[in-house]
Amino acid sequence: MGKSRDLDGALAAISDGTKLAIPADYAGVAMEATRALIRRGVKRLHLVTLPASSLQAELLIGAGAVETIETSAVGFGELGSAPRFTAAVLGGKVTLKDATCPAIHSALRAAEMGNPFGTLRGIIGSDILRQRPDWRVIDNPFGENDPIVLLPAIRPDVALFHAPLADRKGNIWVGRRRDLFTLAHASARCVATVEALHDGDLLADEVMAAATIPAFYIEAVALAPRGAWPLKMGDLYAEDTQHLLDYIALAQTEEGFRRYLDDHVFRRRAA
Amino acid sequence: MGKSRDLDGALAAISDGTKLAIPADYAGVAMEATRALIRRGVKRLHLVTLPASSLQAELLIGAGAVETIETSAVGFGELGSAPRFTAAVLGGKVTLKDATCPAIHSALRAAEMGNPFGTLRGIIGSDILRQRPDWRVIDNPFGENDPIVLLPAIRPDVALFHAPLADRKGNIWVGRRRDLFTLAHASARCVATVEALHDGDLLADEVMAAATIPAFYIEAVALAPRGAWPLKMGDLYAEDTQHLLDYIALAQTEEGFRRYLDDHVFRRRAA
Amino acid sequence: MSAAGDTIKPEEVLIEVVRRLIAGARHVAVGANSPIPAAAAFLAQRLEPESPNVSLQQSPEHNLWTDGGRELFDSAGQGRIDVFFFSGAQIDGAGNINLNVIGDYAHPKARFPGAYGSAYLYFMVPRIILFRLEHSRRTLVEKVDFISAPGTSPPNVFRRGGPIALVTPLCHFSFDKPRARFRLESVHPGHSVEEVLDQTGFAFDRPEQVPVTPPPPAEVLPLLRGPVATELAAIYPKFAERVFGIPVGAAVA
Amino acid sequence: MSAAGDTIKPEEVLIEVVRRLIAGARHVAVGANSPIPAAAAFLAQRLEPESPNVSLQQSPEHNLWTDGGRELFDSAGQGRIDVFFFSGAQIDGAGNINLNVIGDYAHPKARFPGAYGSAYLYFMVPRIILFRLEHSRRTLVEKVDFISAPGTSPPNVFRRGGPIALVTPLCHFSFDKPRARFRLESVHPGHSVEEVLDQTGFAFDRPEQVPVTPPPPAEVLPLLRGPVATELAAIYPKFAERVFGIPVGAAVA
Repeated sequence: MGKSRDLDGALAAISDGTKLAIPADYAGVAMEATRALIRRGVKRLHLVTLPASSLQAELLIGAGAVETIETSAVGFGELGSAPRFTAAVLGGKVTLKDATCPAIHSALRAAEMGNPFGTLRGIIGSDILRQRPDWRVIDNPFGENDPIVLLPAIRPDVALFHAPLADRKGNIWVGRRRDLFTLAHASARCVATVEALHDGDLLADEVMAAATIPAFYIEAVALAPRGAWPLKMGDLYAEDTQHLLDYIALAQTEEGFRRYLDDHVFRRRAA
Repeated sequence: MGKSRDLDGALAAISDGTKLAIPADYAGVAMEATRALIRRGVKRLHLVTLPASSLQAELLIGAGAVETIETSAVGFGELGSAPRFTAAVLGGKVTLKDATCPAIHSALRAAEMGNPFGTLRGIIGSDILRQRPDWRVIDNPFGENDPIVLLPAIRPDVALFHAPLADRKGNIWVGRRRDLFTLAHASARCVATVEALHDGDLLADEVMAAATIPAFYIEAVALAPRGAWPLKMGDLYAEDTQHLLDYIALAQTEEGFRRYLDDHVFRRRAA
Repeated sequence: MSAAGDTIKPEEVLIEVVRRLIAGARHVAVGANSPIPAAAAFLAQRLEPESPNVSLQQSPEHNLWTDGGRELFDSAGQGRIDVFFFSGAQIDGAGNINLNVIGDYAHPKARFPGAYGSAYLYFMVPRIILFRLEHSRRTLVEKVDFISAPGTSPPNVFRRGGPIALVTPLCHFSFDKPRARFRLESVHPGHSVEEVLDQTGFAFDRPEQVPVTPPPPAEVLPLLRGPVATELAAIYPKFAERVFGIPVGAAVA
Repeated sequence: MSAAGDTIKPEEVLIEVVRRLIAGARHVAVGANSPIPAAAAFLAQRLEPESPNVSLQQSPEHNLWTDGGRELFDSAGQGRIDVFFFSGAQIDGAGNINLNVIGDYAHPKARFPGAYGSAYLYFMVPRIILFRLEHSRRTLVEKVDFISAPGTSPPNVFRRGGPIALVTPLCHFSFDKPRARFRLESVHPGHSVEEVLDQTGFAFDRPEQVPVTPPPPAEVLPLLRGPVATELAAIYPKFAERVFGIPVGAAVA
């Protein structure tokens, strides 16, 4: 029926080598979908985080699914560092393209506008810029001796996120998680999981329409109640802090991380 | 109380010489405020339309309030041309900076992002570009022999628009008229008229918050029921087509235009 | 000839030609002041096996945009819009269109509303359909006075779109991009190649035998004059009154 | 000395210093993982005559953003954000901060989450307040291993902001932008200039007589430990537990 799929069906758009764009925790992270991708054994992902990530990038990296990650940060905020991300970077197991938040916003907005590059003030003098030979400094043609950074547009193959509602046509209500518009627009295809299905047409109601990504950007939608767990989902549910603390403790070792995957990712398949 | 003012009070932010940004008809045009500005005799406005305008620019130009207008079009669609705009351009009474819709979007979004310029594909080979010495063509540093247009950011002094709802703090609900976000962000100050006041805090309700411009962008709000008349206001009311047809017929002459102002702009003050 | 051949209005022939040109599109976007394209798109939604997305800039009620007016241009930049429409005060033989001025730009003889999004969308949308209700040497000229948007571009200029056709009350031209010239595809019923030659200000190619444009087939006409005309009247009241006889104001009430 | 002087925690002194540094701001934005700045901002909202806007990146419930995560950066670019906060794995004497790696970038000895928005906001926000809970020669270094964001810029580089202060458990430094050096403003109660000299890896300026940092006054402390601590616990549960003794989970339930 339309764009609704079961979870694995919806994730068919994501294959080995996909350039996959994912949002930050506050915008709705498709954790249930992430576990399904790890179960399927997806490989060589090029992750782009808008602009930072926590458990989603961490699990994918730990599971060996990521070849390259472009991000402004991977970590758990005050809860601690992301152990598998840290280990993979120190061990040279993942190619890290360090960025800064507004650079990723700018590069994705450039793709959204069909521009070959985005523009960004600041950064000059940062070693991040020095480590990014793909970024350029030009002299602002409207200024005088005024260096400014240009960033190549980022055009992901697929955006993957979790949202509160979808209707049967595939329109997705995202509320104020407006970054998801940028992800959907900038990416060639877009896969969403949602908390619930909405009866009726989200675009027919002016109040709901204002925060709805139209179906023509959406490749597939899968229902996944509490699909952001153990991360938070806006005003719907809070982060499962204890689970994250337990994860961080376990994942200090590769062996502990494997046990976590067995318990929380692979076991679900058997269930 | 807070940011609510009477109409003339709210418009105090707009003075002679203000660079004033206004939206297209579909985004909510502050016509009642426009009539108040004409009654006050505002002069030398630099109008920026995002991206086109109809009666609002037409009346301001006809009333002699506009020194410069940057726009992608002024007209009444299938109803006809804008007679006072046309006469002013042909008579050299107004400085016209011809643009194309996405150029104005790009230049305002550049201001929104704090960038000195926006970028735009297309346009090359258009005489619009040839008539805009303030626009530059550079060679895309990420391409080869790939010319692309840069546009200086447009930073209006004030944005003026009409929206469905405001709360008492000055938060403005705009629905899917998302261009108004760009106008509010890009402009130093922002004045809105609204159809109605909303009880409670628009930001406290996640559904309303998603389409609400926060009060910290807003200088002043005035209540103006049917404030877009005779233009349409989204799903709230339709354009008054007969009024526009009558206007277009009258405004073919300067004398007819003056009669229109007497009947529909100045008379209101007396009432 | 269709059953109602002799009563078919010129606009209806144009709508039918446009309907065929947009076949297979995923997303048809219609700018402001474009009743003929809007009618053709509404027909396509009812007739195409895969109903296209149709978005009308003029009408928030008939559009799919939720990210502001910019979303049309963004979508075109992303390559998501397959079809768009333009007219022009002047259209020339190289596909250049003029929506700005007649005469010298600094001291024009005539002024039109402006270029709208043409200077961008003409580059970004693969199938641009030009239409002009006045087919005359005044409107279809050898060279436009002002290029709002150029018909073709040098090979190094990024361009994924451009004109594919020009539709007028007399005929249907296709656009030959490599040669930057129009080619006469068909002449509408009741008109002749001689008339086209006579009324066209630019040189164009044509086959030995120029076919007659097929009018709207019998299964299309009732749809057009019935539900599509009603749908149209809410957005283009004057057009719907003139072509389909629906009184202005009827659709609003 | 305040009435509760001897029981004041180092974090409470820091919060008080930050509270004074943000006085008069219109808009205080707080990034992810910043409990001390968040506490100071919540205090300012309760104490300042003109209550500032406070937006927390970490918490959609405590922020004013309705245009996505980008709006913080856009607002900073527009000049609407007056105060922001950063910490750093390393902070050096020239105000450079390092949020990325220790050691050689290609083969680092330690890796941190990343720069977040620092490389941009450090240029755009007039009052950047640095804070570091560990005051040691390991964290406050002569030169950072990696410049996530530079303390100062050449005069031709567009920059409207930068560091104004560095707050640690020992002391409060101000930043002298023209000289690109820190200056010791005050030493917190219970600590000494010698201790600061001993524990700081970079050279800094100081007055003949270094004042003692005023601790939170008596009217601030109950606010901090009461409503502000509760507000904080919903966002920074571990911090609120450690500093104010609120059990993790209490605020969520």
